[in-house]
Amino acid sequence: MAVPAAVGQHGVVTIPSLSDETLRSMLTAMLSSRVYSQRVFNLQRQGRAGTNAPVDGSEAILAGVEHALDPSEDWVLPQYRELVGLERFGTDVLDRYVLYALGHPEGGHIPEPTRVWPPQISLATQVPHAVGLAWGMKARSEPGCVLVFLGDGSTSEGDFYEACNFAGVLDAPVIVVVVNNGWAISTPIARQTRAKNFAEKSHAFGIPGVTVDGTDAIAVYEAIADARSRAVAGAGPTLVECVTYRLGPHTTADDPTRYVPGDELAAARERDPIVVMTSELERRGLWTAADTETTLAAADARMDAAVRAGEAMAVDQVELFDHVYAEHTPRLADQRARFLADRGGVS
Amino acid sequence: MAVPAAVGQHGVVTIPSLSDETLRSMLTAMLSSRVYSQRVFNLQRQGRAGTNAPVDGSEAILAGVEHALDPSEDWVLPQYRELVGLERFGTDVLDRYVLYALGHPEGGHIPEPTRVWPPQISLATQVPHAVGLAWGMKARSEPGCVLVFLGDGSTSEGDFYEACNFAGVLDAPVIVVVVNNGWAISTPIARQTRAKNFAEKSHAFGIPGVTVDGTDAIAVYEAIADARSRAVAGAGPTLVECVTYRLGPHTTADDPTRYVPGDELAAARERDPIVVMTSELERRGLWTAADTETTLAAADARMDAAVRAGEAMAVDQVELFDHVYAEHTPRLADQRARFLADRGGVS
Amino acid sequence: MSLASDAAATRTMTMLEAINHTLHAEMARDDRVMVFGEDVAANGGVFRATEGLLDAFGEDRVVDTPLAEAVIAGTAVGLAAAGMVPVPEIQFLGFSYQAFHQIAGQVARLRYRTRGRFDVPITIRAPFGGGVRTPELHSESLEAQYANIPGLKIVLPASAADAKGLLATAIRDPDPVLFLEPLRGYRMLRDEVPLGEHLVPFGEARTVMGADDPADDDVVVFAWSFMVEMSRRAAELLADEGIRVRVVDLRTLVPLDVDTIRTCVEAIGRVVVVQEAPETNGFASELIATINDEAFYSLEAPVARVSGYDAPYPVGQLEDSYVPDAGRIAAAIRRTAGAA
Amino acid sequence: MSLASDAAATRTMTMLEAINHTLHAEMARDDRVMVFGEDVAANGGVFRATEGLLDAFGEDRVVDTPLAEAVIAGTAVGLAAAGMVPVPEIQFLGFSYQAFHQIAGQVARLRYRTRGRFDVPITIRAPFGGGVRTPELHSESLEAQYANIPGLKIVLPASAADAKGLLATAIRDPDPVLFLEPLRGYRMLRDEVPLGEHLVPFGEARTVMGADDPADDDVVVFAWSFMVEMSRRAAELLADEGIRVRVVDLRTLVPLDVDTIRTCVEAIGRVVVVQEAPETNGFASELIATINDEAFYSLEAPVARVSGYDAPYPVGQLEDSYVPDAGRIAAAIRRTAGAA
Ligand SMILES: Cc1ncc(C[n+]2csc(CCOP(=O)(O)OP(=O)(O)O)c2C)c(N)n1
Ligand SMILES: Cc1ncc(C[n+]2csc(CCOP(=O)(O)OP(=O)(O)O)c2C)c(N)n1
Ligand SMILES: [Mg+2]
Ligand SMILES: [Mg+2]
Repeated sequence: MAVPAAVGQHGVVTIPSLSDETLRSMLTAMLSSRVYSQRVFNLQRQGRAGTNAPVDGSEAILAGVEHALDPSEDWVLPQYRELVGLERFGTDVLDRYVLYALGHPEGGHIPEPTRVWPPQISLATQVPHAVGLAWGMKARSEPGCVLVFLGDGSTSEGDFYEACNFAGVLDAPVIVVVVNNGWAISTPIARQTRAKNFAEKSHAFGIPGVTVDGTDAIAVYEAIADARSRAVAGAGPTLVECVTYRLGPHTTADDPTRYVPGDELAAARERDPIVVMTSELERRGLWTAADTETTLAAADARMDAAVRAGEAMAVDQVELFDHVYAEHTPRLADQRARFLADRGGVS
Repeated sequence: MAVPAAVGQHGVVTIPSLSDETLRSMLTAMLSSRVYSQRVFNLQRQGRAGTNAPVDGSEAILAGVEHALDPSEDWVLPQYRELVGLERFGTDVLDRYVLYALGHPEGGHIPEPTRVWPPQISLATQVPHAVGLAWGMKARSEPGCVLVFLGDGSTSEGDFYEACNFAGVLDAPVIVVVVNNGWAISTPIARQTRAKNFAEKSHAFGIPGVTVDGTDAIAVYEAIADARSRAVAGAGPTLVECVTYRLGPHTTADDPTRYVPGDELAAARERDPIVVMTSELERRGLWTAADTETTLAAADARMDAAVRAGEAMAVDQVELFDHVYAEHTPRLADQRARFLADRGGVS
Repeated sequence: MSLASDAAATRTMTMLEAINHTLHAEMARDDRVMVFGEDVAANGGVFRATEGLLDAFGEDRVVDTPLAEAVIAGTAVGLAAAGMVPVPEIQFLGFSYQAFHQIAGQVARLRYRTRGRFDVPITIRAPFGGGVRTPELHSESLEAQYANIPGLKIVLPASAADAKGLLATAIRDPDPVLFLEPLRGYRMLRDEVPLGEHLVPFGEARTVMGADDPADDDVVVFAWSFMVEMSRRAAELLADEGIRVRVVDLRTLVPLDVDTIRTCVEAIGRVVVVQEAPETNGFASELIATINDEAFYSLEAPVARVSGYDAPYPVGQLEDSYVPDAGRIAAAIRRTAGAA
Repeated sequence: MSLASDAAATRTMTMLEAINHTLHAEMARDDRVMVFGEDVAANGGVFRATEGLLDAFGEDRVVDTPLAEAVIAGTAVGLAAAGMVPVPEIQFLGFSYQAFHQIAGQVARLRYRTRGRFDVPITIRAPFGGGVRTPELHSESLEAQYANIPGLKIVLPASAADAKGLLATAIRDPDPVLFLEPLRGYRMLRDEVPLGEHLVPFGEARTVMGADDPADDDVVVFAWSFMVEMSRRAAELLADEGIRVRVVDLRTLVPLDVDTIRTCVEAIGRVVVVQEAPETNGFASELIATINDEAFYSLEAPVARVSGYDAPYPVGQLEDSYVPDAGRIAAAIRRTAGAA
């Protein structure tokens, strides 16, 4: 399974719609997301956060996506790796993701009006949700579209197929982005499917499918912008495969040296999306090493604040009973009361 | 969604592998399966059998399939409509199907060595079973292959996709036959998927897919024979879509006049697979009206015997506890003992 | 006709008619309500529960889906987030297994995962239950498997009037509801249904038979769905023998009307629980555990369970032996009434 | 070394090591045994339970599957019919929801549907359970949802030795077994594991602590999986207070060792049941119902349940409040010991 030669070559072509400002914003987002992700990874190593999945290799995909969408109209449903790269949708996204990594219940609560869902752990279940949301927006004649992420491995789940197929029937304004990073934990794409590539799966649904170079933020931007214009024009869903390579471990719990061929990884590092984009913008005179410094420092400061705020946010243990139902059922109220009574007695 | 013009045209071409005897055997099977099916349908109308699904429209598919396979090596996993058309696999198949329709527990038991599974009601769940069975045969280096049926509607289930995808990865010797009869109860294929046709879904799995005219037994035979030779040669799975039209109600419980367009049905009746095959064999001088008479009479007699035997087969109610486990668990043994005691007391 | 008399008017309906009538009423009341599932539109549902909705409300609100239960439940999550009120149908409860990961893992916890960002006013309707000679997986009683999943409400009407009152409540409820309809009751259960607004609150059991003062009854039977009717028949059989039986229809398993359960057990002391589901870990077990918690010291005899057996729901020729009938229930009541 | 001494030899192992050791042994013993699932081959499983199997038995018998639980369980059905002995892994029990229709509707009833044509020697392994700060759906205790499904056996080891003895029995059993491994116990539970043939029969509970004569104990605690360890700790706390606690590890929920349960309840009269699962309709409810059936008249106090709450399994910062710990269990034992 290889990236079709025709798409996503590294010689980036300027397209009119992408201003210098946007290009800079994209690289800023890419650099920042890697910092955020590394910081969260380190928190786990320090015993301050739970298992988490680093972004390394997906930065261009996230930057392309978030810049091609309209945060005031469009929704994003992530898998779990993407929350560090959606800041254009609102500062909440990162703040809540930090809480999420810290194991704080409010990590799941991305407040209105930010149109991003929390991480999904039960793989591919978010694709039906996205289709339903897009269907609902269409039913309400609302503008915008829904974009949902899933990994190459997650395309093997029935939910992905069922949802894309129904999206086709509904002409739902949804963009399904397959982040093909070559691996599902230790399982390589060759053991995931014999399909020529993941875009080919669109034939099963009768919807358009495209494969783009996911190390090339501009290619991703273009593919998503194109899919978006079709979606909002009522032309239905698109499947967009973004091909990259997972540059880090699957999660904090993983040891990729057990299974990732070293030469493959080394080759992928040559195409590190951040390196690609940095050199392209430098070539165009839009970026300098100093910009990188500033961006990294800003991202670090941003994370310092997020972690500080997150760690300062208290949790009352009794919150475990909240939001199960709109109102506590009598039994839950009873359990809650006993919980409080026991606590009263013990403390 | 239409049958590609290139395949399955009605002008049947003789191919060397199909002897006159086989052609006659196929038509005999087609006529017989329709009789069997009608008789079972009538049993329900008379209150002697449960809900059942008539075969009308699928006869050519079944005849093509059963003649292209080797009953001593190959397995068939049906959905629920096919058991009247697999007599080449063993007389048990029909006898047990009659028991099944009569609500007799032994209806689920097709004895060794007949390589056919009982009907599957939980749609598409049989596709993973077929892939597992084919995988097991490959693991044991056994000859033969597995053929599994499912309907156009059932292709929308996640199990179908998950299984076909895994079959591709495994190179499993399995043939997945989609019986596209235009309807899933009242849902037409246009609401089932936007795929160009069901064979197109094979792209999602990287396996070959073909669409054949399912009203043409010979075309079906050829497609299955081809898929089989690939499967047993180790070349992996094939998806075969057989296009026909459901000529009767979905089941005994259905009223198709509520939703089937009359003109569409009338057009389909013109291509009734039995009419097509009969006129072709008559044209070739292989069949006469008298042959039809004899076949129908034989099928009726066959069913008389099957129904008589089936209705004569007693059921001891205590059998409801059997075959839950290889041996009764203590609790089940206890429930069984109480059941027998209560019965002793009451009767 | 005045509004008052309108509100009081009733009509005899089957449970199926009551459900259909309620879906019409709720869709008319709130244009966010959407009905979808397999064969619900043109065909009006395989039992005609959704008959006429397509004509009345159009194809944007009454939608035939592909044959895929997981995406039926899964899109409901997205529709709810979009502000709609989804009322999906699963054609038979047995096929909710295909959607289990969406119902148990997603529908039930969207509110919890998002800490209340999204309301989840989803009502999943599904018929189930035995006695009507269906094929495999059409009759299975799965309420207990769902009852162990926090976040769901589980509602099982046992009369036409309740089908209306509980379904209307379900559709207006901000939480996900599994609304389980007894196949055998669709046409067999007929009673007076209020034509006007009629809401039955969740968590309030209904006394179907019994003395004014529970203390005057000899045994209390707790049941739900079609087993309420079966228990009523058993109770009638026993009336001749002088055994006074109180029959309580729990109506909703989550939330559970613990007060009524406690009161009845305290007053009566002898209890039978009836379910169609397999015995092991059926909801009857939970009821016994609840009684143990709430009224242990009032029990005069062990609580009797009458259940399906620990075997898969069987084929037609065996099902009458599997599903509890009035005779088996009566026998359990008799034993419980007479226990030391 | 003689065969006899071989058979008697033991080694201290963690539960994880015992599982890995047993998979090696069973694959060596029977070449029909196949191990497959997500990341079980090259990676040796995300917890290393299947480490080394690929090297030892090759890629035809140790297979990484696509990421699709339904087809993992569903192909097991076909493999069993082909005469293999499938030992699929579901990476976390919470993701067995994706396979629920195959496990509950197909694996559990292949024998029944075919009236015994096919044996179903499938062992589905899956880790579960809390206390280790996992993401959503990694910790959920779902045993009760499966216990209501006839045809499955449900096995939950609570020691390394039992992990070996029960897993070997499961793999050789002709019926489908859900073999549920406590995440928290993988490395924390360490004990002496026999190195030779070691089979623990299903349906025989294990007394973890207690007097020679149960009548000398004050309270009996029934638990399974990691809650056995927690109950043991609670019992040790209470020993100082003079409360004598019997701790019984049920080991298998289906089949259930009713004899031991009955004997203990008759002798002791005071019972606590501990589970991680949500309270409503957890397996504790079934135990209480079973005790009600078998030993009602011996009970001196209501059976106490200690459970997770009726909320979804929570995030890391809340989970210690959710999962029963020694303190909560001890409190329940104390209350039960002192109840009127
Ligand atoms: C339904 C389900 N099955 C299994 C898992 C365990 N799991 C977590 S991540 C993962 C691999 C996902 O791979 P992919 O979809 O390619 O995403 P990536 O991690 O590469 O971004 C698996 C198997 C899960 N979370 N959900
Ligand atoms: C998982 C599942 N969902 C729903 C049903 C109810 N049902 C029975 S047959 C049927 C339509 C099947 O259509 P198709 O697969 O095209 O087969 P056909 O009946 O046309 O041969 C439906 C929805 C079922 N049996 N199983
Ligand atoms: Mg991946
Ligand atoms: Mg069809």
